[in-house]
Amino acid sequence: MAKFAASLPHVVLAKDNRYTCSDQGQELIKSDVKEHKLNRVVVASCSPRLHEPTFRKACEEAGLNKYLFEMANIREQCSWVHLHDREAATEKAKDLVKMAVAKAALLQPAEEIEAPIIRKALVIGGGVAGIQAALDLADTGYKVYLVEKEPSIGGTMARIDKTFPTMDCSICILAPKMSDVGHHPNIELLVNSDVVDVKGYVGNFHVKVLKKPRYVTKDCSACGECIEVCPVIAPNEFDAGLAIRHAIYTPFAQAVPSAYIIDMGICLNKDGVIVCDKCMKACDRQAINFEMKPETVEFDAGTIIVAIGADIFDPSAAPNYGYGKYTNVITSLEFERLINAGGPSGGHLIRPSDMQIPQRVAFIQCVGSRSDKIERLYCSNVCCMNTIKDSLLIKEHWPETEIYVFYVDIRAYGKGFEDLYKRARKEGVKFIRGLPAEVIEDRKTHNLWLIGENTLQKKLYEMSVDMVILSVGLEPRKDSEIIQRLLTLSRTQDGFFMEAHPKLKPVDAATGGIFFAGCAESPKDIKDSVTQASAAAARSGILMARGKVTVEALTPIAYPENCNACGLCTKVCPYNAITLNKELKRIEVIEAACGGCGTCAAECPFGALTQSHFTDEQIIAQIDAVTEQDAEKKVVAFCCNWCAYAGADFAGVSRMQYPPSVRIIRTMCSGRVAPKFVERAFARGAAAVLVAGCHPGDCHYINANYQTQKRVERLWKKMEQQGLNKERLQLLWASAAEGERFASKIREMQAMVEKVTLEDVENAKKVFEKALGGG
Amino acid sequence: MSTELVHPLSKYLRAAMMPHIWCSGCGNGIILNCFVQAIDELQMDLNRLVVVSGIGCIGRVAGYANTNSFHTTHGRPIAFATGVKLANPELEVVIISGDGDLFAIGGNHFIHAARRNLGVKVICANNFNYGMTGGQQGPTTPLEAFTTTTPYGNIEHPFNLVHLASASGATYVARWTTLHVRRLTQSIRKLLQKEGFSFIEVVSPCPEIYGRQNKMRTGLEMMEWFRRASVVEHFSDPAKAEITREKIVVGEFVDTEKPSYEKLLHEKIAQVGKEAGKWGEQGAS
Amino acid sequence: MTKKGTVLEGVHFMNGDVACAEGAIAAGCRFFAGYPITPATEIAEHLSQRMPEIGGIYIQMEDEIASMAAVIGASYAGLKAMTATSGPGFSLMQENIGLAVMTEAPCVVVDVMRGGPSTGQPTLPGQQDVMQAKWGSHGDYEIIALAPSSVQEAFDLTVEAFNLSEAFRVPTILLADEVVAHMWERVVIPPAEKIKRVNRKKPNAPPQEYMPFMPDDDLVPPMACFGEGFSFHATGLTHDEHGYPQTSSSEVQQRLVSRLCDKIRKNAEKIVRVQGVMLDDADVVVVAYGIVARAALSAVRKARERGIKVGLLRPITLWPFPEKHVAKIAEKAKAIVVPEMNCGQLVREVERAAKETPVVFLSKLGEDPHTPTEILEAIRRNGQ
Amino acid sequence: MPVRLWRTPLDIEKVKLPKAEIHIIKDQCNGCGYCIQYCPKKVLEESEEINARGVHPPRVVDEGKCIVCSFCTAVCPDFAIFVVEKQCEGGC
Repeated sequence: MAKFAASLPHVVLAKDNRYTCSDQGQELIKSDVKEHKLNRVVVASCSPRLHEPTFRKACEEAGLNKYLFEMANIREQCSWVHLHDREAATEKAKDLVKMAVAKAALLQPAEEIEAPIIRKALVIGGGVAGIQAALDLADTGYKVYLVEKEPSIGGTMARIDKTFPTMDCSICILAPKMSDVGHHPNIELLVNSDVVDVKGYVGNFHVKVLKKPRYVTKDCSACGECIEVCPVIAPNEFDAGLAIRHAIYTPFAQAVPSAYIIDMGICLNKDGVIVCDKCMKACDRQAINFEMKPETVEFDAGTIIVAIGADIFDPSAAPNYGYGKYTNVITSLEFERLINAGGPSGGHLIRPSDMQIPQRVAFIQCVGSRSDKIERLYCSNVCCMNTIKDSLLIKEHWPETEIYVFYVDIRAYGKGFEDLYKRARKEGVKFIRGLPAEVIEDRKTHNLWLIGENTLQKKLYEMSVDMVILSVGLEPRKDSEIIQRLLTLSRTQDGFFMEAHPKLKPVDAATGGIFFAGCAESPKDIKDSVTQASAAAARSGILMARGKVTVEALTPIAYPENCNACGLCTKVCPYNAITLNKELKRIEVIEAACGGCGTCAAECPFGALTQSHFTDEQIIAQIDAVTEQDAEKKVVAFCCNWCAYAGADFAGVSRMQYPPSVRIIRTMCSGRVAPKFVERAFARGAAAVLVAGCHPGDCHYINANYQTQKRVERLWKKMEQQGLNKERLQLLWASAAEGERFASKIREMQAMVEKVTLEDVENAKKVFEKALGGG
Repeated sequence: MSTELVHPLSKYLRAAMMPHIWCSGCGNGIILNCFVQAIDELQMDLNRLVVVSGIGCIGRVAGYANTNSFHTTHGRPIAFATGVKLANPELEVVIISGDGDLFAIGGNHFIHAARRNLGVKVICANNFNYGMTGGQQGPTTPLEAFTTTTPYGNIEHPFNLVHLASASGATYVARWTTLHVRRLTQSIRKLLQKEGFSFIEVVSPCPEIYGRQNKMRTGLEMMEWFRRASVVEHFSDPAKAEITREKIVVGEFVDTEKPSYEKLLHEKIAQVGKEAGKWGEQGAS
Repeated sequence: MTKKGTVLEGVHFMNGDVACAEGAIAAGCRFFAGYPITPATEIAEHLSQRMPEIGGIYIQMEDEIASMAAVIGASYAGLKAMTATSGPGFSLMQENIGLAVMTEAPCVVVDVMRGGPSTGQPTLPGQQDVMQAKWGSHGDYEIIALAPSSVQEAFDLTVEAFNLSEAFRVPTILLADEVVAHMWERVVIPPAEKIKRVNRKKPNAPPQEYMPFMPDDDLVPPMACFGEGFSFHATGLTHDEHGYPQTSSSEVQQRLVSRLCDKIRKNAEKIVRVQGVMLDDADVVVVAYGIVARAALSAVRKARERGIKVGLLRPITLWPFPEKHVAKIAEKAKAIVVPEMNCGQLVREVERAAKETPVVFLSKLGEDPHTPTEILEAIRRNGQ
Repeated sequence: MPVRLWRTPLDIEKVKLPKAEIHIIKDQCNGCGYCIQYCPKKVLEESEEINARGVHPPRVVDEGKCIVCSFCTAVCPDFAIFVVEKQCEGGC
């Protein structure tokens, strides 16, 4: 590789080196820059999304403007995805380096502009993670808006009886934090509220929150008189439906805020007609107000922490365990409410069928985890330890109870976990490897038969217990998609939010100024949630403390001499950062407002605009480099930095294999891809061209990728008119999570490329030869 | 068995006058029901209460309420009540009458009592027409509505009563329909506790007379219209609260305080009396 | 102008309107509702000053209809109440005067008569409302009307009007005329304790047994007022003794309406008052009322000087009409002369009562009242 | 909370909901039907019988369903229906 690189024009020094990202590696770069007076640096290694900042820093320290650095992604997008075709992989790597060098030759130094950061934070979700993050930020002195969709903060932790491995009372340790939130001068608590709109960018978000009416005013003293008289009842969500609540209720004793709320879904008073006024009559403080309407609260925030938590798997999706059919089959969450002294049974573990204390109890693990049958491939992390904790709770109260735990593997990975596991075994809890194939109820006794295979003893078992507890897993919130869309985030295939980097940026979102805490990012226990929350708080605190954010120098460069003031660019700019000065017949760019997508440059028909660091010349140089040899065998791919390119990286990280014919040119946004780039690729004989970006609506630059679509469609039309096979130009929407989607698209295109004849290539060359001018 | 049944509110009604003369589905009975309910909730001293009514179906209400009551000539209940209230300010004087009585023939008395802020309370049953005389057009008949005197559709613009009341200076103005019985009862309680001139418009079904001429043959159809069209909006602009087929804005429009006419009058009397020297035993107050 | 106490005791020089207002106060009136109209306005003006001084209510209503209604309301709330107006306003009051009759609300209506019909002659005298006073409202009823012919009488008869209305629970009308109203004369107001005041009968039955329209032997029901613990109903509809509407019972209509008439007719003796001058040997009798009677009196005196046997009969009570007195003088008199400031109203009642005795009518319209000479002339023509 | 609430709550027996005693003064009813239409629990229906005023008074379908909101009492123009809460010690 190094040898090949050295042979390239402009290259004066090429070195082979392991771990260039390490300190030594960086030192090497610095010294070489100084020693050889280098004015450009190219590193061929991993993805720029991972280490570009590292190397840019090194260059800067060596006195080289960081915009004079370029990277060739020969790992995620080459070696890792062509594991079984070393030769082709090597050829591709050469191309990638050649492209990088070609671009590097044309790089220009640039200065970054700075934007101020609003010193206020939005925390979405009031579970333990949201609570911790909010308190940390508020204690640091930042104003925090904590938005919770339920009537009270507390989340899932508030519903759990004891925590593992320490066995302390969950609500007892949470309640003080909850009331701290309620009283904190820096925290504005918005419960029963949804985030409905977020505009802006890192440091300058504008947020709209819809506050749903409570129908109970602040005057409520939570005396409870109204509940006494309310004639409408429903199962209480907080108690997992094991206890009732009234239409007017408080979710639970320690709720914050403690004010009551009316469930209009079941209240008798509809259409503004008060049919039943018992609560109104019972309330001395006249705190009940059926005229309350939803209100929209608007505010600005510099950073956002997403802590929306996780849903609990509904085991009726796994019918073989009879949940929802057999009353004595309960979930681990229902267990928590049963064993909780404040719960519906006053802390007595009773089986619903006859309210008797069970003698034989079975726990079934991995219900909703690690199963392809129900498409929950991941491990939910908390279930093993939760079951162990629960089994010990039973032993504590009813030592005689026989307890069987059916598991796949016991994962006691955390601090103090193994001790707890051992204790359970010592207490006589029986662990049987191998989940039951099914659970069958005895109609008369309502006892439950478990049938399955003990995979250690290679023996079938068939046993009857009084009660079965399904150790249910965690899954992404149903409304994750909404938050994803509002904040332009990406999610893993499991559906949990994806961090900017799994190792080095575990709480940052790819989108600047947004961070994750708790189960929103992946299933985790209370301790990890709190840890991550504090981390997220710290990360967003860093941004706000600095008070300003530097915007990458990716803004447009204008050539007024070419501009004839047509105003097309002003129309496509998603940020209205370009205005048309009618008097002076030219355009003006507001750099601070510019998001850096470059779609204006792609739109300009007169070459009066280009994007700094992604200039036409640079991109054309890359195209030319790709098409120098065997163009007719290659696919030129333009991928946007945030989705498609990240998706390709993800394919690499997951070692998804695809044909080596593709050469990826990175642009910030697919909206940067000017028709002339595509035309030039064909004019130089490329077999096919791929333009790939974020899904419509998920564009990192609001809506710039709608321009991409328009332009590609125009090209298709042209190709059809000219009798070309429009299949040769492909458009792909792939999110950062959709590595497989990217890979399969390449496979599909490869099949098509093999059918492309030399004649086809020549026709295309003719049609587009005009595109050869310039560059 | 049913004959011995005693309705909890029957003590507020004159047994001899029951059952009332109103048609099936007529809202007047509901208004009476809410009124006595409010009195019951407030535990009002019936001896201090005077119910005054005018002419029209609802005019009979004075005879039904088991309290001091007077059934005046057409349009004059407010004028009569003025005499009662000034002569004995201790009395709580409530005028319950119809839209024609209060706003056509009696309109002048209404606006002037409101202007003076006389401390009487007015509850108007608005049934959009003259029911007692067989369904003629009145001051609240909607445009295009059919009545026995607008056989081709009404071309007169109706009064927006809550707007009229607030513009005239009423210190409490509310509108409800007979479907909003709870709020109406609460509203009447409030009305009875105000010092100044207070007004509640009750949009009330008149299926037999008005409804059948306007494609709403039963009380239920009219009540369903109220349910469909009503929007509860407190303290919205009364000027924008015209009643239409599509929308009936209900709620409180005005709730302010200013000294009542009788209060100011008796203050003056006290002041003048002091200057003139003590008067004799025949003093009014 | 006031001294201690409410009654303006002593000797005064005042006009008829003021005397009427002071009479009301002396009678115990503590409520006045009215509307400005010439020539009765001074009554309102004076009471707007006096009522507050004595703890009474003065209110100017939006019109005469409201004034009359308010007066009935005040009466039912327990106060002696009055309104004052002139022809046009009197017409507006008629419907509610009917209501006062039907609900037997004691009250006084002052009508200072001016020239009509319609707006007519606001500043000139007339006697054109005599029949309106009797028949002005619809339906059958009896009413009491008094006609003062001096400022002193404006005082005395206002007190009398209140006493009669209280005694018989009937609206009583003071039919004054513009001259009496605006004429200034000496008025002597006796000490308060010397002034006779009648108050409405109060029920002695317990509230639960009380029937608001059940009459005593004098056909007048005792009257409870709002707030006195008697919860009762009153209505303008035909009603039974409970006050409950009986709109389709001929028997109740018969009983009620005839009683409303009879309580006045059968008590006429107690109500009717006349002034007779030199009637014993009179061949000619002048029957005159109000200001005209003043001219008639001096005409009678002049005629006597000339030796004509002439006398004067002055009805003080116009309604109920003093027919017995007229019938009595008609037996001896050869002729009866009736001067009126109208086209002939009370004269018809005189003719009815006088039977065969010829009645000469002397009409005067649109200027000052009859002069003594005019009346003397008529006496001489009929005196031979 | 997405987990389906399918169980009969364990404390359903313990909750004391008001027990109703519905009284209909049949001959006072004028048959407007408001009580039937606006009963949130659909406890009433029109009966076959014809009362003194010549209309069909309401009939109780299921007194057990009544939760004593008393809207029928409040909306009746004829004072012909009222509901009292059964007072009984312990659950009834």
